[in-house]
Amino acid sequence: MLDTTQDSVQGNEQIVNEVCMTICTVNGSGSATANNILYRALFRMGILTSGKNIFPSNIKGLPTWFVIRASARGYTGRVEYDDMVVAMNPATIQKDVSYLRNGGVLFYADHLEKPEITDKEVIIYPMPIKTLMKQVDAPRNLQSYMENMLYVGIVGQVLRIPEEILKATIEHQFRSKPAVAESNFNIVKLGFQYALENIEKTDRYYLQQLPELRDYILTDGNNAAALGSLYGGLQFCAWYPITPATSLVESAIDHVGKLRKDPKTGKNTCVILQVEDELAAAGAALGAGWAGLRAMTSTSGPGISLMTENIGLAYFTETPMVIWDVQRVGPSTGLPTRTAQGDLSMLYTLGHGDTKHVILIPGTVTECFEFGWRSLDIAEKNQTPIFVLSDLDLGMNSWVTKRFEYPNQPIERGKIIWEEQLEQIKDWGRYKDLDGDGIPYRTVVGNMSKKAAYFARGTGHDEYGNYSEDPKNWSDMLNRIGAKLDGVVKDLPGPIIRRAKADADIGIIGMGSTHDAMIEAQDILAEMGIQADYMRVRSLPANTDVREFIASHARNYVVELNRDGQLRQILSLEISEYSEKLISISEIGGLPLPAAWTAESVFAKEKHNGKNC
Amino acid sequence: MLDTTQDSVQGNEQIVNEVCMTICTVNGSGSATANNILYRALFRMGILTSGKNIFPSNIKGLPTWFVIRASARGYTGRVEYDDMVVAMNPATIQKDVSYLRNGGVLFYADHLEKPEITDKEVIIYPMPIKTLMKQVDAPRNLQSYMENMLYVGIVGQVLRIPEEILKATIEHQFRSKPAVAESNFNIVKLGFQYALENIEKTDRYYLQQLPELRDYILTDGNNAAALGSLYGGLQFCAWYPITPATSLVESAIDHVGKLRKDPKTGKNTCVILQVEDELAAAGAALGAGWAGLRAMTSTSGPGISLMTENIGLAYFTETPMVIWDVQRVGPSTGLPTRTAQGDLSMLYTLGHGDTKHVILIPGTVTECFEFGWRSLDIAEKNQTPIFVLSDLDLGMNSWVTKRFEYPNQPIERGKIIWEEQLEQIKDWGRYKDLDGDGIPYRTVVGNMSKKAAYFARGTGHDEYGNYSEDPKNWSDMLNRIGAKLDGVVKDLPGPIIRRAKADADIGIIGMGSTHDAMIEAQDILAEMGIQADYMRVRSLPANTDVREFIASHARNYVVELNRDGQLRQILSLEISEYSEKLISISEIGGLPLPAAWTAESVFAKEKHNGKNC
Amino acid sequence: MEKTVELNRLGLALADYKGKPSTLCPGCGHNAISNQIQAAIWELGLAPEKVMKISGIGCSSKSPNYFLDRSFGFNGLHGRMPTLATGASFGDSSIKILGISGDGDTASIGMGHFKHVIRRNVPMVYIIENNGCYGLTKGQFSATSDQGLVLKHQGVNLLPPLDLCMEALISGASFVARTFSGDVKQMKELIKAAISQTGIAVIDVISPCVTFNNRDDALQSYSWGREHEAPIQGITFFSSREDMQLENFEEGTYREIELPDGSYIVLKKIDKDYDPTDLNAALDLLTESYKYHYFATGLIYFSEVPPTIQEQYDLPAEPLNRLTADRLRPSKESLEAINISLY
Amino acid sequence: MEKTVELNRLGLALADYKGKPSTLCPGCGHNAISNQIQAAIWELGLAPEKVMKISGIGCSSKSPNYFLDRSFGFNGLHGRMPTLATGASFGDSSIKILGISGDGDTASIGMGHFKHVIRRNVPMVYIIENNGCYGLTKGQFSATSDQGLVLKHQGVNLLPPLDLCMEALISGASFVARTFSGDVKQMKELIKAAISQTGIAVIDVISPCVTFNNRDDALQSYSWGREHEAPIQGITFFSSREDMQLENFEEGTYREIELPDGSYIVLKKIDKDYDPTDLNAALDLLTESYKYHYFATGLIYFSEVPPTIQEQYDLPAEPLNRLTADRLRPSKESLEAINISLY
Ligand SMILES: Cc1ncc(C[n+]2csc(CCOP(=O)(O)OP(=O)(O)O)c2C)c(N)n1
Ligand SMILES: Cc1ncc(C[n+]2csc(CCOP(=O)(O)OP(=O)(O)O)c2C)c(N)n1
Ligand code: SF4
Ligand code: SF4
Ligand SMILES: [Mg+2]
Ligand SMILES: [Mg+2]
Repeated sequence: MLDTTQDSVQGNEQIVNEVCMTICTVNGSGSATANNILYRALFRMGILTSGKNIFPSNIKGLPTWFVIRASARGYTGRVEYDDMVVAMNPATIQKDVSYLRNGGVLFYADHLEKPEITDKEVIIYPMPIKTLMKQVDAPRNLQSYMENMLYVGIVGQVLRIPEEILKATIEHQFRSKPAVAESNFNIVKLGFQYALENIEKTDRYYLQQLPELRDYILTDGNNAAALGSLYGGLQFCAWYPITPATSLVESAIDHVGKLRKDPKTGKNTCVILQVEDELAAAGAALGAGWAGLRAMTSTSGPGISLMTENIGLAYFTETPMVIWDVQRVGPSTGLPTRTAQGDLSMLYTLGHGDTKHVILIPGTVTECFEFGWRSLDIAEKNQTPIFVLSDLDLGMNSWVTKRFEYPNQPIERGKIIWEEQLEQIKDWGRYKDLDGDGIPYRTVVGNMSKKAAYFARGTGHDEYGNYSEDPKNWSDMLNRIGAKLDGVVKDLPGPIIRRAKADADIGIIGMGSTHDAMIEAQDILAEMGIQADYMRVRSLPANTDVREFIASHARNYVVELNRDGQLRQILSLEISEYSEKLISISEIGGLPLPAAWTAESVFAKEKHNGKNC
Repeated sequence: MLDTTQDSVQGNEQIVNEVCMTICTVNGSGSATANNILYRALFRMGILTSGKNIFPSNIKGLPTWFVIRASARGYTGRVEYDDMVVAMNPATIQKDVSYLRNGGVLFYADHLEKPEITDKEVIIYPMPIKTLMKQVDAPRNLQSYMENMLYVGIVGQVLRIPEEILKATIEHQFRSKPAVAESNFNIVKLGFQYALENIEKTDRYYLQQLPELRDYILTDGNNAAALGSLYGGLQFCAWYPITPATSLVESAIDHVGKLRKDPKTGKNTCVILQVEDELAAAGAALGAGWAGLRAMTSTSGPGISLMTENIGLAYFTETPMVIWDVQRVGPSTGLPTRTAQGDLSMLYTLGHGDTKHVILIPGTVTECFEFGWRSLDIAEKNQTPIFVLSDLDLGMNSWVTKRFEYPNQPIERGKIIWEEQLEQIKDWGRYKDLDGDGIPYRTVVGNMSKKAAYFARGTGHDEYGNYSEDPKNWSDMLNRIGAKLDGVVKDLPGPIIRRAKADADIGIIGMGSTHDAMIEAQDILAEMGIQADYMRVRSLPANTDVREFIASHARNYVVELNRDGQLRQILSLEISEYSEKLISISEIGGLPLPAAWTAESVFAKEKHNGKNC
Repeated sequence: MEKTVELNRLGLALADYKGKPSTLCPGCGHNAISNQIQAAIWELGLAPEKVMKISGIGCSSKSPNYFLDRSFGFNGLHGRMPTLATGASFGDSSIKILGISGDGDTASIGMGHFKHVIRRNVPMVYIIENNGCYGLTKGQFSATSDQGLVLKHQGVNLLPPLDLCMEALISGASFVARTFSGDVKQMKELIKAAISQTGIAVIDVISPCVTFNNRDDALQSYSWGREHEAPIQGITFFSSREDMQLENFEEGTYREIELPDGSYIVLKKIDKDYDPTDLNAALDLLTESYKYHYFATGLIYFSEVPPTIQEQYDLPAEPLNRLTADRLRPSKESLEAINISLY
Repeated sequence: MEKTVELNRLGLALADYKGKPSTLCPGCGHNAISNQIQAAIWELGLAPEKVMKISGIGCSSKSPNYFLDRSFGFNGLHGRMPTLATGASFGDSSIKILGISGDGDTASIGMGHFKHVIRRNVPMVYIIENNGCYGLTKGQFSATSDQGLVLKHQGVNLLPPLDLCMEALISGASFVARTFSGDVKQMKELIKAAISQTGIAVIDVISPCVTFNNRDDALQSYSWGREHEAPIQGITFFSSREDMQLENFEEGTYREIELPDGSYIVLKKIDKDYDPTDLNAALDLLTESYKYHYFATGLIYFSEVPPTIQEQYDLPAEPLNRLTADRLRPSKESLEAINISLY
């Protein structure tokens, strides 16, 4: 079994491009910029890296952590121990060093009280932050921000990040403000120079430049989702602020002006509107979708709860709209700044009465872009609300991810018909299934044909939209909607399957942001002697590939970030003949999935199952 | 196979106490009183009867039906054909007679156009309503009301209801207004007399007096629920009007003044408060529950949707409250005046993040009373929101039901502690599991001990209620809550099981208001040669009796009034090793379950399964 | 003998503006409103296809089914009409929105949205069919129920009513009126004027529920209304300056107000001189009318229209919902540039 | 040298009224409010156990954690504080309720409940910590954001602000005040008076968000407030008539108002004579102060307290939540009678 607490002291060869470093600072001190510069510098060196921001639900003053993991093999899952700690926060320094491995490295601002470390060997580099700051002409309100820039230089130098890479990264960061870039670089250089001249490197962690990662970009899922939606022809987005969904719409606001000027008139073709609450956000998106606009909203768990009634109305009136749920930890207000996958069950049948919704689950930032435009197509084609399920980790953390690909399909508006098409249909009714696919033709306001109008309602209605309490009308209507949605499956992204190197008896199943960690876990399991095929579910209802994967493995471990094993539950409902093949592994601490823990959990259960491994 | 369309013409012996009659009137014409008098008269004759009101979502003018079924064997499930139709509505008379069996009986107001009946033999009794009305001195606004009273007399006489029974029933109806009783009886007598003198009875339907049903009462589930709650020590009910839940609270308003005066001071001990919406209703009930009151709210599907966020908060802050969901047909606004069982899935995991709720499902009116008080006990004992799932059929229709039994257990307040008890606990914390049952001790406002106060919150908290983002804190808390609720099962009413006469290979499973129809279906199946044991689930999570029942049958047909087979889904999740034994039978037209249809559906599936029957 | 049917300037008969037969109670105040809406729109010569009807839940909110069958409509959720209208208003902003709501729908469950849709100035006519109770759920108190009102099953209402005109005023509405289902002439003129306004126009129509709240002494009953109605001005609508026949008005007794679309209303002084463009006067009128229980109807407030929600975005003149797909997807090059910026 | 600690009439030190250390930004206006709340309650000599704190979600709503650690508290849902308070108010009505909310919490998502909790007159002090933006979600516009305000990521706010004092007024509040985190003396007196009121008392505190909305020209900034604050009166609170030292006030320059619990406030005339018991004057003051952007603070409105929600039910004097179980269950005989009535 792999020992995740293994020392890194033994041996003395260099450890290259393989380091997990946590930078411990104070929230609101401006450390985000410093951390992102370090992170991007690694990326620019061609190293596959992950950067995860673990922050409090607080604006200023509470501890915050940024974890950078470089991995020669491209793993980016969370690891539970640090190789390196950069300690800038007096309140947490003692606890922070407790996560260091034996043989790890501590950088700390030397005005902090030096932590006691008795249980392991740690290489310590004090950083004379305050002393160095004397050489900086910093305005008072930028003091702590600049102190952070110093560690960029010091840590960067010790890790052997080339100075010009740091420079380029800073220039990228402040690309619209060269003067700011310069002053920032000067501080970084100060730290860099200090380290070069004063720090004798005794640790073994080195970064080495690799070929540039030109097929990759560095960005977060919320930005990708915003862009994907804008490229998907989004026309109306109503929203209400909530962490971690806010930055999705704020990204859209940043981009919309540039990207969505009508080529013909130079006018705006997309409206982004902050409303008074989530009931209004869902209601307005629904109204826009009904009126023939490509509409969406973006929120997180509490907002979804408030949208419940509107989503039921959208389902039953067959109104297209897209709802992004960037999950945080629930129930209730929960942990607003931590990640989870706990909303799945709720979304699947959101609303009273019989409902069942389509859910897309991107697992990478590039997929956030792709599902951004695809979801609008699927919604309009199938005339139903579509959920896209992201989470804080995917949405708010920056990931090294594949470049965005331009949509390979034209925008799909579905069966919207205007005056002329309407004339050609003999006995049109808004809810008449003319094609036998359960999807009726729809008209929208502004259609000037005398027969275009209908009265939409959440109450019982017949094929023409007329009010009806007739039992048969009701059941026909609801059954058709049910059948229609069974048909959506063909439009949905199927699972991603990564086979084990050898024949695998077992499967591991995940979804969403745990993707990287799951791949790593799969590889660790292989090292432990367990071959496991990996499947990532990318949408619900599940398609036949999902069924076949499950059927073809003796045991399938469904790994997820929630308490009740919600994906496992849904799969065992949908694929109930194999429900006994589905075993739940779940984690709910609010942090991204750790790969080693996952592998160990599977290993332990396999052992328990009496398997020799 | 039983032929539900069987003629009733053949033979000429009397058919005694076995009749299904639909009275077809206009909504808002005051027919409810007339119908209830007829209905109660049958009950007073000692005949087990059911009365179902099928009404539109409208105040005045649309058609409405009242179905009275007398059954010598005590069956009260809905039958799909009528033996008798009383036609008072010109708009529907033609359609109404189409439900008559061959050989059935039609009473109709002779000023209506006589319906054409070509496909069957029907015995027709015209009623000269308008002519008779000339003898009545009716104020204009009571005209149509009194016309209805006339058919009570006519139909009553033809069915051979004794005049004194009608009289007693009318006196009961207007027990506080003897003069009104008298004038009503005079009209009924007029009809009665007319029939006696003018109608030659050629049909075979007779009612015969049986021993009085002194162990029974006639009332609806909402009234029972209101009374049960008041006897359960309810102290605070916040609500917002919605059909079919409104009458629950309005019943409570009617009773509270008399029943809930403090014996000591003569003051009111229960507050019923109409608020601005369901968000407020749930929020206020939550606030009251938190402050140490026995609190509830009552609503239907759309209201539940709006309560979602509050219920999640109650779950996570461990605040007791009871939520009655009197179901109507959904999704969305659906059919507000029709019945369904479609909210089950939604309630079970209502709220974002991981939640799982306790649901009580009364199946009889007497159980509505019992679960009324029990739910408050279970909520306070386990410090969690409890749902009670009723429906329109159970809640708004009058049923012949067992008398209410006085609670056989004292009121259970759970682990509320006051100043003294608190002193005795060494290191009390609001969320500390001191007894190992997952249920902590709670203090409430007004407790004057210095250490009693805590700050409740929907965000992450430690055992003392202090804010915490610590992963372990979070997962310990949520896991304890999960475990606590596993423990509730022992407090919940287990299933009711009715064994077949002979060894049964299959089971039929139902819940709630379909109880009577299920029993009838079980008996019909036996007549068809299929022995089936019947189980009614009365709460979720399910207990081991439910598991054993399912395990011990080769096939279990889960019968429910929703599209997706929600109870089947939940059972197959909970008891996943037997999920393949669970087969869904479901109906969604908005009407009560018909017994014959149920039996036939089971029969068909059994046949399809290759069973010989 | 041939009967001639009167046609409007589009060549349409009043019948072209009808809806389904009403299923409301005979005599319900809401039916009077439906009638005046169809009459007003017919008289204005606005095509039914140029109108959309959005409503919440209630007897009032059902009523759009009973007029303008050729208009799109959406009978949404209880209290959420304004949100639906907000979204729908962007689909094709040439379509006039009629928002129909009840006092329960607006003043109870929908109060927040009511305030915010006004604040956002979503261009629409917001009509509250205010009967001081919940009709569809059979007679409970609403937030506009009079203090002291007694309803069956409910007992006495101990709470003071909210005044929806006041609410609209302080949320920034530029057109606020009150009228009465028993005064259909005034109602029709106000509806026409409201439709001619470009921002949100709020009309609080006291509209008796004959089944549950029409006792003679009830504030929202026909009899009380008929006895107490005190119009603050006479009001006549004219489609254009040319139509105005000012010679019919006596010098000094009237005031003309031009509406943003070039139509006019002429307000005829009744008792005292009421200035509907003075916010404080409007507030005073409403506090007084509450205090002294007198029933002031008419155009309570009118001001220049602040920018509508659409005007706050620089949108194309064409309806958004008609833009072809190629105008909605940014170029391949722009994505390339983004990819580069994210390296 | 021993340091003497000042004690109030209950023998408690100010420290007994403290909460957890604040995690709000240093300088946040909300911290000033927390301080004044604890000072006011300490000075009033009200036991912390006799207070409960209810809040919604936001930086403001987190703040009750930072005062009165010995009081029960509930940090509920965004916008739903009034509903929670409504229910909790029945538990033990001898406990004073402090409802703490933000402008986002109250004026955006919570607007409907805000109006209704006032209309129902739930006895509580409702404090809005109004910074004209959403602090906790990092600086978006709220419904009280000034028109023209520019925030990062958000652009320009084109909508007019809602005035929460006006909202409170027209919903029927009998105590409405506005104050400023930069004027802690006035704030404390107003808090004391509000606590002494028996019905709902609304205080709109302009409370700058130093991190996201404190630019000098921003309406809710410290500098703007300091420059523009125009108290409408001097205000001093006295626990009883005996405490009042009227000799300190010049004849004719002040007015005393008795509060329902026998305490008093003395209002000292500043510029013009402002009558806080005149509803129309209050409305005028607020419309003017909006129009001319001047920042009127003080006691804006005060009236006789209408019946509180508890007074509308005939409840026992003992707290409802202390009634023993036997007082909650009707007798066996009564059920027998019901059974008979249903035969
Ligand atoms: C969420 C929700 N809650 C409650 C209801 C039940 N309901 C239907 S109509 C209505 C009140 C309508 O009152 P109002 O808006 O005044 O309309 P009116 O019928 O009086 O015209 C209520 C509470 C509902 N449909 N949805
Ligand atoms: C239902 C819901 N929607 C959104 C949020 C996110 N949220 C948290 S605080 C807040 C705004 C708070 O603004 P305000 O009440 O003004 O408080 P401030 O932080 O400015 O003091 C929002 C939108 C939430 N917690 N719950
Ligand atoms: S119940 Fe009242 S509001 Fe509803 S239709 Fe009848 S009269 Fe109108
Ligand atoms: S963000 Fe603003 S409101 Fe929140 S604590 Fe900081 S200064 Fe206060
Ligand atoms: Mg109404
Ligand atoms: Mg704020």
